[in-house]
Amino acid sequence: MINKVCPSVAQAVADIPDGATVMLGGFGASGSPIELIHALIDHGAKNLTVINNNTGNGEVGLAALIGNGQVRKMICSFPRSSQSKVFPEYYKAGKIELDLVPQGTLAERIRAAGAGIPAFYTPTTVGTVLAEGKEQREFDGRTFVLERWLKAEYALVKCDTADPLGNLTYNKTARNFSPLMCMAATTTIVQVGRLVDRGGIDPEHVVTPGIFVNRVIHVPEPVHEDTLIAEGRCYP
Amino acid sequence: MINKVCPSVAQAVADIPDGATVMLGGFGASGSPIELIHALIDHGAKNLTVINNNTGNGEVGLAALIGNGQVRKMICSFPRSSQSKVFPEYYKAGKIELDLVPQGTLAERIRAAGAGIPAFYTPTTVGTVLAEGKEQREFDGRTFVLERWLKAEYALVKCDTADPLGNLTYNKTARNFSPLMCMAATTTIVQVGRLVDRGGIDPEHVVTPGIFVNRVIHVPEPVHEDTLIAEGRCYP
Amino acid sequence: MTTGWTREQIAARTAQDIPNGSYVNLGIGIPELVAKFVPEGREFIYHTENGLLGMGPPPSENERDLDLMNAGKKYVTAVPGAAYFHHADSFSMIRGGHLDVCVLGTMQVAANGDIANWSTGEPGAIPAVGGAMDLVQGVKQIFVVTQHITKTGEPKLVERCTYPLTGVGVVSRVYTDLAVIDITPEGFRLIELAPGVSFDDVKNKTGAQVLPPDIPPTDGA
Amino acid sequence: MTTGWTREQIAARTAQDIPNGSYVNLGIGIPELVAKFVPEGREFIYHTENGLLGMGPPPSENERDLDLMNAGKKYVTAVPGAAYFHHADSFSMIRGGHLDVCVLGTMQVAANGDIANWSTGEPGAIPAVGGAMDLVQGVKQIFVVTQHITKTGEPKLVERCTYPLTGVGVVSRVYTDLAVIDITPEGFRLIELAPGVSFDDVKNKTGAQVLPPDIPPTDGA
Repeated sequence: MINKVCPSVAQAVADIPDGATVMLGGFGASGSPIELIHALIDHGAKNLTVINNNTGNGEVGLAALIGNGQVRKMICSFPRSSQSKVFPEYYKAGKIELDLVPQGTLAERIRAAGAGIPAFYTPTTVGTVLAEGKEQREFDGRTFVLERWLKAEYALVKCDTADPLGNLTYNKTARNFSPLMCMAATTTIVQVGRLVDRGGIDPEHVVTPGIFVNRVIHVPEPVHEDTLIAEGRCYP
Repeated sequence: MINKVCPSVAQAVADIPDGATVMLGGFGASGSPIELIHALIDHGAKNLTVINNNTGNGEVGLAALIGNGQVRKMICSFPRSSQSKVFPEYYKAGKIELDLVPQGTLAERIRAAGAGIPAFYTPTTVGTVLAEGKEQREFDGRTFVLERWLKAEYALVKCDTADPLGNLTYNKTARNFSPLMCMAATTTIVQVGRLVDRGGIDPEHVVTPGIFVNRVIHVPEPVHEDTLIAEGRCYP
Repeated sequence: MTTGWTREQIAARTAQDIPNGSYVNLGIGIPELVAKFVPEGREFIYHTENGLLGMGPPPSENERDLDLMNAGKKYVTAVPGAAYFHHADSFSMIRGGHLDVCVLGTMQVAANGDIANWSTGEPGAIPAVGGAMDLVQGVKQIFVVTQHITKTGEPKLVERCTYPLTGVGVVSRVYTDLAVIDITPEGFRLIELAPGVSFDDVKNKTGAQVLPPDIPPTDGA
Repeated sequence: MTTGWTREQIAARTAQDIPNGSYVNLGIGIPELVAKFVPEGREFIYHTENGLLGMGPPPSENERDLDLMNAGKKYVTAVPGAAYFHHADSFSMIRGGHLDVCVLGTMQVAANGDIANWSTGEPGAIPAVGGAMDLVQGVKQIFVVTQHITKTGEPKLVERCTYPLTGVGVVSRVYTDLAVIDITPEGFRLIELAPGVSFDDVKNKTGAQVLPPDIPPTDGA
């Protein structure tokens, strides 16, 4: 019987090497795989390229990963927020690179990687500084920009319900980039609040089919980034 | 209150003009919107370009639409089947055009139309006659073919459950191309077996959000193409 | 004497131009207020790019779900008939032209419909674009709501944007504290004046020519 | 004297080479039989391109659902832990390299890994490609199962395909009634002989050079 359940977040991230490209699910605090990110901090892999919509908040999760000096480069759409202090500090000190990608292009590039589409054209950024240096082309009288797929070695994702085959569902807007990242990474590692038996998820309701998932870790009562920040916590 | 429910299949298809491009959901018999197709036969629009994975079976549904002389051109991946007699007859007599598109490329082109992606690269067909005349390009050392989005004026689709906003769910493998076609057509017309009130579909389980749907018609006990064929029926 | 519209009144005036049944994306700031002024007999369905169609008003403290937020990272609710989806589907709605109206704030909007609302372009500033460039390219109608001038008195409606652009020629109409102004092939054209505002007030505070309305406006005095 | 493997035995031999936990797509014909011969202690998950992962065996008459079919349009079942999805997601699994093994029948397979299994290229014939070209480009390993020769005695394993290609250089391994043969950079290479079949039998019935195994095979006599 296939069983992708992995006993701990520590074991799940143990093979992530220095220099890896890692996608982190979540949009701001919603859907952020805090326990997996903290395990990655404990693990200590360095020179990471991290793909996430944002750059973390407070001093937990992604912000803590950056604050621990493990991230060489961020690929994201919105590296600013009222509670984001670590990234701006690193960025202004020249200690971290930033590759800014519009949110829809970021999502589509990740989806393209999962779907075997090496490149596609999009109207987004045409006529702006973010299109500079990019190949442009007209279709049906309108100009579009060529964008490449965006792959990663690892994706760390949080879901709501999973079965041992790696079929996943999400909670509300915590879904966001996670299903796309599951498709786009060589190794997809998922933390799940509710682990059910096979057949415990209606096949009609599966959002991420198990084929896109490699490791499932049961984290029954995950902390929420917003809660940690409200409590003024920092990690480690 | 927004209410997309339309009283009859006849009214729903009444504005489809001659020469329209019409997507029909379904993969073989599964998911074929038989009542809507039969209404289109009654309506009589001619010179249609029809997009479907196949070309119909027996003498009902899509096969009957072709047999009624309404279809100028088929865009499909698999125009053969053991029970397909009408299309082969028309094709061999030179009475219908065929644009053959590999199944995955067909799906992706339809999805691209819905997603505002005018063109994308795919490895499918490289080195085959179906790539002849198409632009090719290397990415990361591998050759890919450029494919364009595929739009339609109308999509006729069958779903399992719908609400008055046009949120949809499907039944098993009857889902197939339908969610993509809902995205890709200017006007999407959906027949539904089970029409529920707003809130009757869990927001987590919606497959096609209502933004992609224009008209919903309640067809409480839809006939199934396979049943009609087993009974030797023909339409009209 | 110039009086003009309050923030709420700008939002209310904007809402008047949104047809019943529209799918609408609201930006942060004044745009968010539009949802409070839906004209009677109309219903709008709100999209938030982080994966929800059918966004409802902010929750009370005890109905708050930490996993239910909008693109501005504020807690929201979902109305009956809502749907959740992932980011690629969400931006398919945007890029694919399925949304009817997007209401955005701005730093500058130009007479040719260009908009600049994502970056001051200052060296050292951290650029952050989010979904703005997707929205302006994809949504059928882009409405801009803004104060007519900056806090330091500079016009925000200009001949050409000086800040880095978000999109080129994408804006349909501009709603300010002073007026409603269309973007036309000939440039800015006045549609309506706020109460107590004269056409001269508007012209004086706009950094480009403003054409008179095709139909003469009623004087706002 | 040539005896060789039956259709079932070809399928069973193919199944031996599929690792536990593989995601597998089975073509129509002999490939379908592979599902009957999963080696003990292994589990494969079957994908069908019309939108199901976790395809189960055919249903009994009374558990049949007209909306649950496979890509060959035969009624099937879904196993516990299955998932339904639309065609773009289904072909993302294929094109994106997420499936481990695809087992396909063929008309011809060439020593360079080319496969021709969708069209005879005859004028007047109705071409039909389905998902074959996506599968051969996208799935990690393409296994071909076929009779070694046609009903009229022509070799199906050839130097270069004469029928229109489905894909170029995509096949990993070929399973026939006579042998298991790898596609290598040097061309066909024998891996294993069926019972009662000699290497000369195989060579005589193959339309291209067949190299001896790296490790000498046990004689199939």
